[in-house]
Amino acid sequence: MKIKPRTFSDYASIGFPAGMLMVFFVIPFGIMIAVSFFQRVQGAFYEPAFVFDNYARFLTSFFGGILGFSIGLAALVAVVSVLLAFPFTYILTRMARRTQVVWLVFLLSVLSLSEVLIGFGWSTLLSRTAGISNLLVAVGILDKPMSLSPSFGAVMTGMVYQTFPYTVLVLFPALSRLDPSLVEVARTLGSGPVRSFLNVVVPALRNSIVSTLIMVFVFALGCYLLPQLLGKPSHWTLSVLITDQAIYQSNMPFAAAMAVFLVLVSLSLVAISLLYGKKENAA
Amino acid sequence: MINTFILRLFLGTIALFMAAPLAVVAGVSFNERKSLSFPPEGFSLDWYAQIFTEDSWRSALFNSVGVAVGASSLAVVVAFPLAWFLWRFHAPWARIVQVLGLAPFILPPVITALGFLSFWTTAGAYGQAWTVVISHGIFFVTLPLVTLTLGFEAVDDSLVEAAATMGADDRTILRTIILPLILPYIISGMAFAFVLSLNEYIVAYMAVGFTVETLPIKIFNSLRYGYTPTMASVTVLFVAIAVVVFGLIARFGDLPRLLGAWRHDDDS
Amino acid sequence: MSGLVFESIVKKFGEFTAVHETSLTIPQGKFVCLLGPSGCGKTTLLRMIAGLEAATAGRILLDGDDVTRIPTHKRDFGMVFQNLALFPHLTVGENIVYPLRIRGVSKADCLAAVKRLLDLVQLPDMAGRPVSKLSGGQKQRVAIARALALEPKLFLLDEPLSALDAKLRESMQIELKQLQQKLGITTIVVTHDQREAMTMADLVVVMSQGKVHQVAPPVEIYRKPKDAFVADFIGSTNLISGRISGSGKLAVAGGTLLADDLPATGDVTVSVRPENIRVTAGSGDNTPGCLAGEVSYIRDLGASIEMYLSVAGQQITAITTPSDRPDIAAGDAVSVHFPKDACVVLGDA
Amino acid sequence: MSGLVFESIVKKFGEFTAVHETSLTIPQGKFVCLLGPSGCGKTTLLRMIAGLEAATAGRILLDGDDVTRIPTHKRDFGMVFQNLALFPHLTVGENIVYPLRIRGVSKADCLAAVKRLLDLVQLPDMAGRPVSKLSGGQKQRVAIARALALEPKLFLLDEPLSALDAKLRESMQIELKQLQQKLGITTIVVTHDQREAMTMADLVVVMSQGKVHQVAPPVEIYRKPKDAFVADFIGSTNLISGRISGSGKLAVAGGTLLADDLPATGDVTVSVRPENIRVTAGSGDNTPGCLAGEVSYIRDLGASIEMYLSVAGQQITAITTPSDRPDIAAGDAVSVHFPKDACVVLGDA
Amino acid sequence: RAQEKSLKIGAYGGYFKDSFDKHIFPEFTKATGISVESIAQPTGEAWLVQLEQAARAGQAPADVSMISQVSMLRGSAAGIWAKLDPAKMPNIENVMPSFINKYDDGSVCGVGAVTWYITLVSNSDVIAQAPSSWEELWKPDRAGQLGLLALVTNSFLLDVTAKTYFGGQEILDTEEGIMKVMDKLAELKDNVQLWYRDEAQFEQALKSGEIPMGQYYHDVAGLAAADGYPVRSTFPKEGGINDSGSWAVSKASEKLDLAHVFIDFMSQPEIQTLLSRKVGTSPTVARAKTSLTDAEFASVSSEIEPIIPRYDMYQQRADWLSQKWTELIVS
Ligand SMILES: Nc1ncnc2c1ncn2[C@@H]1O[C@H](COP(=O)(O)OP(=O)(O)OP(=O)(O)O)[C@@H](O)[C@H]1O
Ligand SMILES: Nc1ncnc2c1ncn2[C@@H]1O[C@H](COP(=O)(O)OP(=O)(O)OP(=O)(O)O)[C@@H](O)[C@H]1O
Ligand SMILES: [Mg+2]
Ligand SMILES: [Mg+2]
Repeated sequence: MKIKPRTFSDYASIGFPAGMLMVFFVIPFGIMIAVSFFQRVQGAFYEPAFVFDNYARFLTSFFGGILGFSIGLAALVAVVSVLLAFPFTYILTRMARRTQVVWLVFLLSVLSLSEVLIGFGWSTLLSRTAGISNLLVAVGILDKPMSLSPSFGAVMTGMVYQTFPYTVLVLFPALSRLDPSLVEVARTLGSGPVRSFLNVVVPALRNSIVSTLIMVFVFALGCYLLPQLLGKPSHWTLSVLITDQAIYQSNMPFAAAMAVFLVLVSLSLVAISLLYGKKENAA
Repeated sequence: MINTFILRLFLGTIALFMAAPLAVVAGVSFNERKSLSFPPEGFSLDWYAQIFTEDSWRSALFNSVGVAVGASSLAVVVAFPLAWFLWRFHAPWARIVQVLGLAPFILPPVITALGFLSFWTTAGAYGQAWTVVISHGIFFVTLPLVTLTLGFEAVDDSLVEAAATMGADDRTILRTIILPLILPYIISGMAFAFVLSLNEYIVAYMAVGFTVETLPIKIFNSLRYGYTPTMASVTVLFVAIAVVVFGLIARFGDLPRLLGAWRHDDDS
Repeated sequence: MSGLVFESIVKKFGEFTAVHETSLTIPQGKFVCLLGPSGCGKTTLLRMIAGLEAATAGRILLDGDDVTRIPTHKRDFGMVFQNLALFPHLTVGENIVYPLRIRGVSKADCLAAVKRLLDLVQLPDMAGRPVSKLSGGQKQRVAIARALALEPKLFLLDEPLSALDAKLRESMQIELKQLQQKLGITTIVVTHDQREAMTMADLVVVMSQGKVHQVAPPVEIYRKPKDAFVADFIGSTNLISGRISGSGKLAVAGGTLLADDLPATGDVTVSVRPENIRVTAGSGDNTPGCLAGEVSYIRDLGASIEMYLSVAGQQITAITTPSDRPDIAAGDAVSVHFPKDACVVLGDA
Repeated sequence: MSGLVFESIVKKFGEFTAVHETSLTIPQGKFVCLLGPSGCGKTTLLRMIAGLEAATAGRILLDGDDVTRIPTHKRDFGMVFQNLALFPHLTVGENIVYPLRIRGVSKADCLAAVKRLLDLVQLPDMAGRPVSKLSGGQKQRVAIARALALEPKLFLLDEPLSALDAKLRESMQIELKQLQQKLGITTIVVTHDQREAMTMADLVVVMSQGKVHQVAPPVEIYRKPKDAFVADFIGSTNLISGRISGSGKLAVAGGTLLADDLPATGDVTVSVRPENIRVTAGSGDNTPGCLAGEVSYIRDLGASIEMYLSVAGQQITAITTPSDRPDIAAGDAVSVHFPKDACVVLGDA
Repeated sequence: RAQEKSLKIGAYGGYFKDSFDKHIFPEFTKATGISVESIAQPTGEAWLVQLEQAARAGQAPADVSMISQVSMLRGSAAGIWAKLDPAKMPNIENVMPSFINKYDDGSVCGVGAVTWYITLVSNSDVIAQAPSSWEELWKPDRAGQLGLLALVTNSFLLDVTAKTYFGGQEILDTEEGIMKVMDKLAELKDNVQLWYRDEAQFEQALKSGEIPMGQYYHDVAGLAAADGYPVRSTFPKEGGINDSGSWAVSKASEKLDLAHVFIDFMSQPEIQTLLSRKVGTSPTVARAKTSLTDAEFASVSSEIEPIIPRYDMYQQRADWLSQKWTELIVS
């Protein structure tokens, strides 16, 4: 029943959101892009100019390594989150409505836990003096308590913890709309529960899985607090360095250049996986 | 039948995993001394009292809630006409606006923050309390946009057409049919934006960090001079508020449905 | 000119023509069924009447006035949608007075209207119910009451009964018909169920692929289909090709048939309904109107018995009641009688 | 003991009993239709056979072996779901060999199986298509081919044709029946369409509200319904209450009827199909088996004519063909004849 | 109106600001009638970015701010500080000359507000013997036991290493020299368990003994010890790191006159004494001018000659240093 917009008032309804987004999103982001070409003034700030120095500085093996690490970390977080959340959400959607509601309220509430506190919570849980390793000692798995944070594992744990509820919430609609008879039919055809999960549910929802992976990936790429709170400097991501440059070094042009680069990289990864997904679909 | 033991183990592990940091934070909030020791030393509710008795925490709490209310309302106000337009009209170019609405969430938050910093200083409004409301409103517009788009899709076209045959024009239809039907989606989009705004740090910090101290900023500032259990108790309070808010939504609406499940019962 | 008139109406969706040029007159006060297979353009036609779809070309006149460009909400037509489209957030009563309420009718008048309309559809005391708590048939009636609240000039129904089960459906058909007779509103019902059309309509409009094939009262549609499509679509039929010999006789494979209204010469198709064909045991006399055949198989459906016959290489179906069943079995030779008034000569589709 | 046997099967969902204690034997190789109104437990019964639902009590035996506790995926039954449930991510061919592939059948054998099965369902050369590009009827056949890939011991279909339109449906019914006859697999089809059941089944199981009412071949179900529910549900019927007088006569309002198998005494209900009632003009002789009545109204449906009669205050419906139509109109006095073999005395429902 | 006699003053948010609000600003208002709107400013560097952005747009989020030395220099290079007139602030005579910041042309742009020390801290439960030298950080048995500041501009570890192993900070004059110092510094990397940015991140670990040693703020460590935690702060024999914050006025501020009054007020020895007592900072005026007792002085400072960071180096080589430093700790 869609019609072509005609009258002024038809257009007015999109005018407001479009205007808001232009003014308050496109312009600020445009400023950042402009700043990324400005001239850095050593020991001070920057001057308007049009130079590529900031991009040139970024193109070193050092930053390449960090970019690689950031992408790898974000990808790993996305994969682990989805690996955990997918079967979990599948089970969740098959539970009684009441149970679902309890879990959903719980997960939504975890969302309101601030990042600092997540970092603090996990650094405590992974610490030598008050952490989980003491429990492991108590049950005799470990000889003496050990410090598990900061470490790569701690960063992963914290980030997966943070992304897990989002992942569940993103997967939830697709999984709960999945036709249960697909699994039942697979069972009448001889697939056990695990097998039918793997070769029916997972492939049938491949597109949802890909888009969820992308979403978590993008989210994790922007994460700058947890790697600092739970990781060693070698686990810092590009977002941490961007924050550093912008805030501690007052080097906005360089920070902006790194950010533009990061956005480009994540957008192209997103585009590639979407293209790939499309192709698979068409085949 | 699925092996129920493995199933329970899996669910239990997830529950434990999700609850563990909450438990630490909650435990710490009961410390008797001003320290974030865990397990807690002694028991005291002072830190909860402090949220309300100490001016700076209380005002930070109110600031945060105020900003979150404003920002989530703004996000809805921006998202609603956009989602409505996309649903009502056939206009391919409007997709561009839709992508703009989805984009803020995709950028790294630092960049959004710096962009806003430059923007507000250039605009000469830097430091005004309302700028953070707009910044957050735009930053989180994606959430109501997504839920509202879902919601509009769920409105049966024939309801609108039926109303038209009975003499309702666009505006009347919007008021008497669409709004009541879409209300749950408005609420859930707003709730998401609200909760995220409540916890957002870097954008708020860059936009108005020095004039309006929101809770995350307050927590950060106190990070510099020693964790205080108040930040844990505030967090516990937040989580409790979230439980109540989402619990109410679940009680009066159909939460799974709002989150995207089809409604199986009650087919009309 | 009173009634609804289509003047060369065309509807295209992009390249695709959903309704080919159609002219049609529906007299005031009639009960009309739009009948046709799925996708033939019935809904599109109805939606154009309601103004929910803009005609690509042509005009629609109501009582002489051009209504083609009048927006839906100003037409004052009542419409019942296929899925009923009751407002889920309103109660039964609120649904019914929705059209009044948005026109600012006073509360008291609304209450009175609810009572009157609920009485009309025989659902008194239901005003306070949420619509989700109604049964299918009750919902149906609420939708009808709502569409009638404004005393519409035209009452449009899009497959209103398709969601109901057979028993309920039958009783609703009768109720709907009685209601229309009582109110005397021009009523147009879309259906793809020919039985439904036959039961309810004063006038049946048969469509296929965006074209109107025949407009006539139900019995005429059945007895005197205009072309092969109508003959085949309305009930089942046997289509037999023949040729008119010079002597005004109708020659078909295996013999000759008798029929009225024969054209002078040429190839024709004849439609004979299965229930009009009489079968007797034994190879017959081969007089005009009677052909020799063989039984292929017999299917006993309880209420009726279907006989599949092979007549001069052509498959012919005949139906009879259990009590009239001839004593035959598969393989038997039979005489197949085609009464003269049962043989309808068709035009081109 | 070859065949499928239900021993005192019960199924409860919480408090609600979906299937009451049921014992039933389905002989090997038969084509069985489960027939009943919506919500009567047909799907539940079928799902219990497939092991998708655990029985609350009782046993299910297949060829003498207890299969009650065997998980679905070890039963080797083929099942076609109401919504077909084709795997959207697989092509037609991949869908069909899914059960073989997960059993590690070699690629070459799979290819051969695809070819054989697609030939069987008359869809050659479709193996490479994505299932989203199939029409409704084609999807149907793919689902059937997939369920048959394993050469199942039992072939279960849950309303397989309900999504198809009338014409396609009719032809699929015939194909399904022929397929089953060719393969000789015990087949159980759920349906709520009695016409479908009558057309396809060797044996019809009529259910309502979780109980089995009658198990019999279709014609017997129609001619000799066991109780009022079956009589009314299968086709339409006239239910007449009567009382057996001492002399073995059946007294009803307005006269006496004749019937076989009369019990000694007591109140009974008699079912008479409308098409078995003969109506003649003029008030009759009032002999046993003939009652005096009056025409309420007459409905001409084209293929048949329905006569609504009032006989001693009771509404009676009779149907006849146009050729046998008596010369009567509403208000006329008529004689209504009830042939002896058309009067079926019913048991308690 | 009162508004005309009010001043927006930035102080580090949290404990610092709380103490100022409670003990210092009321004194100022009482003495001058100028009301204070105190502003919680974030870390010096982040605040600098905001001040700079605001100044570009002609705004002043705060009239007077407390700015760390590296940021002071950066701000002067960008010229965002208002020039101050010493004649209007007679009391700044009291402030030691090293705490007066000047533009290249000699005009004053910042006046020392407070100073503080970064020292060697340890958990006395875990480490029985108090360490006495920065060399302790390099000892192999300290593996995984250290918490150090993560930014080159606030840890000042280059200065510490130069003083401890290269006989003084002169080696930091050249890039080759700095690289040598960094190589030395790289040797202690294995000992570091935590590179922290936010003090509290380390404080908690120090108190619990999770990370028993590191560099930390002398005053805050003292507060923790006073609270009964097993924490001690030691001035190493090479000296504690002495860093300071200066009052500076944003060029965009329209209240330069009031700012002069404020800075003048804060430069009084009595106020500096008050700061030491109530806020825990070390005075920017000579000890002799204050009325601090020995014990009071010891709790905020030390007689051992401090390490004064090479601020000039941090400013002139800012980007190069931050790059090398990041490479040092990240790799
Ligand atoms: N909005 C549309 N855009 C393009 N094609 C359309 C649109 N609406 C209908 N059509 C096409 O027009 C034709 C007629 O559609 P219509 O809905 O009128 O059929 P119908 O006779 O009501 O069929 P049914 O009995 O299935 O409801 C169909 O082929 C349909 O695909
Ligand atoms: N999982 C379930 N939980 C509770 N009740 C159920 C469940 N499944 C079915 N029922 C109930 O059991 C009864 C029988 O359901 P079933 O699906 O077997 O009916 P059916 O005969 O297949 O009907 P239809 O023709 O509508 O498909 C219904 O009243 C239904 O509401
Ligand atoms: Mg239609
Ligand atoms: Mg069913």
